[in-house]
Amino acid sequence: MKAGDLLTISPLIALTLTPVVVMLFAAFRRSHGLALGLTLGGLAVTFGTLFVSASRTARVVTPLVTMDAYALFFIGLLTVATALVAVLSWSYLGRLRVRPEEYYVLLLTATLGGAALVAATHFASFFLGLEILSVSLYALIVYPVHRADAVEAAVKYLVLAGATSAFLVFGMALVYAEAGTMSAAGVAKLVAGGLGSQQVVVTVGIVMILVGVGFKLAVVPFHMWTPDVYEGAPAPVTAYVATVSKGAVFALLLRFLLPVSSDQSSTLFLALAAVAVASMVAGNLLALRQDNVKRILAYSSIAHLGYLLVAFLASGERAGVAAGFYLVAYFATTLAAFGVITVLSTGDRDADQLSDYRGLGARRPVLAAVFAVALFSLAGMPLTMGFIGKFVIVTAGAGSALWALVIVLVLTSAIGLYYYTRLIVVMYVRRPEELELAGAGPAARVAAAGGAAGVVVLAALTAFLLVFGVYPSPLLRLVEHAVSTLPWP
Amino acid sequence: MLGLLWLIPALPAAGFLALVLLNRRLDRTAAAWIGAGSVGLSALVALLVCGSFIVSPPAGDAYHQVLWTWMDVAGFAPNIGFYLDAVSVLWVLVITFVGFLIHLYSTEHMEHDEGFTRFFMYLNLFVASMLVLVLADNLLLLYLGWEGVGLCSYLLISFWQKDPQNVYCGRKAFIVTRVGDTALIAGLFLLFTQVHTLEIQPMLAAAQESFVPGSAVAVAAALLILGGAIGKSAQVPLQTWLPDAMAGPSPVSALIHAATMVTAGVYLIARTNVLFTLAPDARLIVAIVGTVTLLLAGFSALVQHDLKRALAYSTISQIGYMFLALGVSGWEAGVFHFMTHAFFKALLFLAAGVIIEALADEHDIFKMGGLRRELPAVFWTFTIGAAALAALPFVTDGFYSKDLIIATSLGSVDGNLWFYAGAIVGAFVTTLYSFRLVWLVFFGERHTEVSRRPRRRQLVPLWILAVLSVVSGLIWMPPWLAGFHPFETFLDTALPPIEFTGEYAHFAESALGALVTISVVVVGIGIAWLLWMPWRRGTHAFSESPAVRPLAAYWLGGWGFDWVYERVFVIPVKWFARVARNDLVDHVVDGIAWLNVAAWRTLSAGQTGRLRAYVAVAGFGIALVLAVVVLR
Amino acid sequence: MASVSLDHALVLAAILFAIGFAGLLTRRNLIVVLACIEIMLNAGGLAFVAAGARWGQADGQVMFLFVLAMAAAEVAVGLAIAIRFRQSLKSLDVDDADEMKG
Amino acid sequence: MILLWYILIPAVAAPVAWLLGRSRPALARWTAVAGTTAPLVILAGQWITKASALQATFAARGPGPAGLVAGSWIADVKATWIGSLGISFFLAADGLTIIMLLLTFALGLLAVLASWRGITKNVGVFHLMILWTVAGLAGVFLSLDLFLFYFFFEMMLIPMYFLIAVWGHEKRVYAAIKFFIFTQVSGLLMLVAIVALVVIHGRETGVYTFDFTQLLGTQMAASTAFILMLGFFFAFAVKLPAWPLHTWLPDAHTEAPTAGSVLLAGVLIKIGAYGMLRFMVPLFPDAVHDFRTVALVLAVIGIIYGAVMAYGQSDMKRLVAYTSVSHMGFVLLGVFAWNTLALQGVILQLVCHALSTGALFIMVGGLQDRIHTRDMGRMGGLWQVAPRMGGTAMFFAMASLGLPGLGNFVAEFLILVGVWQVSHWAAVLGAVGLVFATVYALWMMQRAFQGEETHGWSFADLTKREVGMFGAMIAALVLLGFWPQPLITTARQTVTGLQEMTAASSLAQPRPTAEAGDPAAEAAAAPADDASGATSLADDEGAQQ
Repeated sequence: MKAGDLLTISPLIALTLTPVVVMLFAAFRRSHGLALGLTLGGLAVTFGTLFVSASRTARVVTPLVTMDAYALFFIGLLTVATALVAVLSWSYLGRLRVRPEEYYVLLLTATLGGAALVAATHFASFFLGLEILSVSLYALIVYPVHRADAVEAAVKYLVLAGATSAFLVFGMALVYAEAGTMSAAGVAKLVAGGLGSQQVVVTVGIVMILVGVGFKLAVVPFHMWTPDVYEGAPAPVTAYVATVSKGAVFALLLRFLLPVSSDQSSTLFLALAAVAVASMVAGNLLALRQDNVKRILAYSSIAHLGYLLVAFLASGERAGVAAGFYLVAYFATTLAAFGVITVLSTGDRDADQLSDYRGLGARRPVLAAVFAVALFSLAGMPLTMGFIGKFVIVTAGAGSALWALVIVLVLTSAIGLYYYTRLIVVMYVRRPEELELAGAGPAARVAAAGGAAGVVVLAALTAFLLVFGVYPSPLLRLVEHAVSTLPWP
Repeated sequence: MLGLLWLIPALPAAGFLALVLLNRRLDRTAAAWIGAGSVGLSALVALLVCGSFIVSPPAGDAYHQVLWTWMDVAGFAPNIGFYLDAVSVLWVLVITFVGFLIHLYSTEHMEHDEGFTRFFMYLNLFVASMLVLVLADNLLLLYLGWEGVGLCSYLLISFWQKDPQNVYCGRKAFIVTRVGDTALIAGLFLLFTQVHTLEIQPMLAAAQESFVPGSAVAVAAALLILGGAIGKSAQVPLQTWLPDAMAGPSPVSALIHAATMVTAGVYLIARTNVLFTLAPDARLIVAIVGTVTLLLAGFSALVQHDLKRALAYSTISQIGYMFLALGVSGWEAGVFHFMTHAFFKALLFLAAGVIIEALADEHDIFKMGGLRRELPAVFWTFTIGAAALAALPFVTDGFYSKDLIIATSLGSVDGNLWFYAGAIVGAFVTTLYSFRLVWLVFFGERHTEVSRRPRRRQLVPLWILAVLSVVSGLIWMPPWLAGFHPFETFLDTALPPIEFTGEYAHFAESALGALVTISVVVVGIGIAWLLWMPWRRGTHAFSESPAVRPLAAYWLGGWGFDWVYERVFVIPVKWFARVARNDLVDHVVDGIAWLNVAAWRTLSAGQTGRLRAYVAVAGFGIALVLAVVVLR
Repeated sequence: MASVSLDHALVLAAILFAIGFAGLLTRRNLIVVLACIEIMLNAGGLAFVAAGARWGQADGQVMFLFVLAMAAAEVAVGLAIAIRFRQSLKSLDVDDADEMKG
Repeated sequence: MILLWYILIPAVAAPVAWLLGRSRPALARWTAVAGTTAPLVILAGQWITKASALQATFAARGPGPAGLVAGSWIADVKATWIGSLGISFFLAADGLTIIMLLLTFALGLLAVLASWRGITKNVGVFHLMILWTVAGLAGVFLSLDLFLFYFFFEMMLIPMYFLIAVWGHEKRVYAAIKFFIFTQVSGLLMLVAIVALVVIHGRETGVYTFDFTQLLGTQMAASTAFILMLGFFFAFAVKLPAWPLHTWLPDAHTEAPTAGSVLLAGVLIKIGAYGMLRFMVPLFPDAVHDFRTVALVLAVIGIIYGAVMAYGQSDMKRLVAYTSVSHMGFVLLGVFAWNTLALQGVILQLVCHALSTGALFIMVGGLQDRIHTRDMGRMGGLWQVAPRMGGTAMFFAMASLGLPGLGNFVAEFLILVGVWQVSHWAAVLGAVGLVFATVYALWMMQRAFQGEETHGWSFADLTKREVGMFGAMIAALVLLGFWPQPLITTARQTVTGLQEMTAASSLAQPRPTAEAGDPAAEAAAAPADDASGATSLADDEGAQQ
């Protein structure tokens, strides 16, 4: 660990120091504004150090962590996302009548975990990152302790996360026992060599690792927790779970199991393909006639992970670019959608009932427009990033002849249209009596004055969605540069 | 002078446009002047043009005037152009002259109708379309006129549109004629594909070369054209619409359903006679259709109660004669009978109009009677018309033209005994029903009072037509009577002459043949007099007797065609439309939607909310994958 | 002392793991569920130690230390949540927590 | 650069209309009028000046498809859009595009005029949506890059969806979602087909591009070509609509506001036909040839099924909607007949159908504004109440049943003659469809306008604005009926170009021998090309673009 290496891993160091600083200041003077300021400052510093690290030539720092362009890109993405979530939480926490400082600490530690994951090239950093992220999330989900939903959600998340981490550990142990290697390169070599019949134990190990990853990505067999946790957790935390947690783990999956996509007849490939199809179908179907907005977005995120898996299973650098771009689009869209929910939520109840959104077009035209753009982006309509994202995935899929997966993607996204447009109709259709809403009570008086900061963030996100929806080339080039450093076959 | 040819159809069209645009600001007299005036002017121009054509025929006995190229698509370049030859001269003169008389009559007859302007609007459009039809130099433009007259007949039949029944009759007419038009348009496709042009004269020339006589293509083309003619001229399969067309005002029936439109089929076949000469089987079918129609319509006319329906059936019968003539390649005979028929049938309809108007819209002939003294003028003109219809020998034009047809049906190259027998029986029945009308309407005791006397503008056309019904036959005297047949020589410039070369040709042309026809007519009149004058009550009782009643009813209903069509075509379509109102395919789509919702319901039931269920599902998933891995 | 072969250790770890998972599926008390997760994690740790022994590297044991640390953190937060669970749902029965479904 | 204006003017006018609409609604309407008439005027100017030039450039173009493709466009705008994926912002216009653009802007204007008084709530957003749709339509007709085409093809969905969902009638939510899903799903399948085509082309020539002119000659296995063709056909058949995929149309048209119906019936469904003409057939000529019989069967069913369904409806607007299904059946016939006559007929039918159905929708919309119902059971005898409206309705009913003397007849006749040369039974059944058309047209007239006036309706006859609109459309239809030549000459270059693109395939038929009709210039070029066109298309190495 030479001095130079410290510079290389400076982003991780910055991310570690920030929560510590926030904790120290919270100990002296409890002020919400200060906590947020420090958090944002810390994240800005981290973002700065990215360029420092990028300028360093030495990439590998101890076998645990590699700060290559891929890692730096995703750390940047996670940092920006966390900053946005923090700003969105500002007014939300104000209304929540709980002490806000610890929230930011937890947020930062979770991001640190995510950053570690993204840079991990060894089982150890993989496991550590994952667990730091998970434990921070347990606390974040149950932050409004007075809410029964939050507690229920936290319990479910905790138990399932614990169980799947156990699977992860056991899987790693098996792989280490058989193959003797714990590094990403080693695993990649194993997978590339073709997990033939004689390497059963290693395959079982890798499958058990996938259980841990699968849980965090909430793909089908492990998706059951998603709606309950999304509904129970506070809105900004849900946004965080839906974006940073899934994004970081997917980045890791791409780095560790890259060669899976090259051999389309291997068991792993077939298993993952089945998971992808199941996620797309179940995700879209479950959300069809759902009346709770958060649960709709939960199921829709399951489906979107299915689309991402299609990109992962497609081979070649083009697939990596597709996955990267789609992740960015997914981040922006989900943050915008949940941002709207956060801004509309009141102290005692999140705005997740469909009736809260009736006639939103008239009451809050800006928020309604943001939500509409986000929904259109989720549906993959032109002018939004979602459209370009879906297009690049279809191109990647077609490039490696995954016709079945592409067709399933297309047909299931059609089902998606129904519930996305259903939300839009609720917002813009004036006469309530026509809506076939079960128990459409009077619209709850949602918070009148949403946080100004929140609305600014949302406006920025919408602009981001539209600009890169119409002219995506610069972002595509950035993702290409980032993904190029991975060891493509 | 021929250059003014395009004015003939243009004037009524201009009249139509004027009436449409100035509709609101016109009072009755102005509308009458524009309506009748435009057709009158057109008749004048027609006289000038046709006169100069007859006096100094242009080169090749035909004058072709092209206004502009209608469309030009890769070799298919029909143009808006007019072609004048002997046949179209005749048709133009009849249309414009009879048309003008009927317009004159209508200015009086439709006096109190609030849709006065609208009536003349449609009438002008009709005359314009008919003129385009007969003057068109290519089949596509002919088709334009063809459909135009179909439209106007629909508009005019359902003119009194307050009563849904009239509108139903109008719709029936338009739809049935359009069935025929489908055959015609298919014919156009076939002809264009075979000879690459639709301009009539070059097309016929090309057909002459490329079609092998009697070959499938020639027969198909001829039959398709026959299909169109059958629809428009209300021949056997498609004749059900004409009796119902009587729902329209009487001048309409006179102009459209007697004189001009219904003969469009005859014009078309006469115009494309080359195709029929190339397809003997098609000619045979035309003759058969003609014969069957004239008999069938004749018998139906015998039992009608409604005056106008009787005349309608008689029109179908007379056009049957024309088709018979065309069928036995007596083209000129058919055309000659068209002319004479136009005069006396228009006369009969106009007279019927006056009678019905006089008896306050009474249509049933059994409620008329004894009008001889009340409406003497109408009596005389109607009787002349009826006599011409029955072909009273020597004094009526009907005699000359119908006898020529009967002679041709026997003596011409295609003629045979069956056609001759049919024609003779037809003649006999015609005589019966025409004089039946005369005796029942004008003789016997009076049932309803006469409320309105016909005015001068109604009687003048009647007398002119009556005179024409007598005189117009003289222009083509049969050889045994006198060698004077300028009309035939005039027609020879456009149509092949009739060759009396059949085995009975000598007998047919001789005075003896004519004697047979004359005797049939005279006997017919006698029997008619007996049946409906002295023995009127007996005849009535006989027709009511249980044995005869069903037959009479069968004939009254037009031989059951309507009954069959209703069951075979109309009811299934209505049933399907009602059953599939909300779109069968939609059920499939809704089915798919239901499937999705059902899948949603089962899956969301799976989300029980219990933690251990979630772990179980995860466990099941893992077990499944591990099993696959281990076993594979 | 004769060394224990890798396979025996892995089988033991697998059995331990299965027991933990079975407990997770059947037991309804939240505390016991947390204990089961502990068992599963320790089974993983044991496997790591065995693997480390086989390759003669310290990595296995270092990983075990990480696993221990993580398990401790998780149980700490878990028990805190269990207390809140007891307060809000008046019972520790995991099946009571089924407000959110559909 | 003018081509870009056609998209930009309505696109810019849209937000302006919205902003102005917030303060004074009338301003929004006038902006919308400006937003549609301005490009119309520019286009008319370009049509008159450039059309003749187009003939010259087309005649003087080089042999073979590359030359054909280069020479046959009036103007084109080419800029790279997403370089890494080979997507370019490629606009080009030829005869067919000019006609379709004329249609788009004219009907956009009519849509705005038709809802002058009908729309009262949030007028600004309404006109935003209309102008956005018009901009999208212009984009579709101009784009030659398959991705750009797909981009505009899908982009139009959003405003049309809102037009139906927010300003529609009773069942508008159901209709809007149905329309949205139908078009989106079929669009996505087309996207998969496009991407597959690009990948195949890329693997074959190493160049990954979405540029249609380069994708033109891609050689691939017959079975793959057939599947890709199906992908395209599915999208355009839903849009057209062809028989089994048409069920969205009656709902969408009935529930949409008048302006929405006019745009939908007038231009949106024309994209299906345009897409088939421009992209589907030239890209997969042999697959189209194999698929022809099935398509003809679908078309004929569409014609007759649409007509019978129209006859069975009691809602007047739904009746008119089903007539579109029937008329578009003719278009499908014409496209798959793929000879000059049929194609000219198809292009003419697109224009005439837009006019006649657009007018009928405006008529029904006007009627609904007056008597607040579309159910013909409660109408009857309206001719007495509003004779001028009755007369106009009669005219457009005649147009829709294909009365000779009006544009629809000329179009349908050309189509059927073209189809006759390909398959006799299809042409005959198509002609029979005309009879069914008569049945529903007259049935509509009887139920609504003729017969006894029993419901005591009394309302104002056509206003001056409506008379102006209908007058213009009547004049246009009659002019097209008697003198369709301007349209035919404008489209001739496109039709010849399209046929040469498929010259080497089994689709090409011997053109009718008598070439006398065409002007000398064009004739001189055509025969010369037949020979060379066939050979060079086979070994197509990427065009010089």
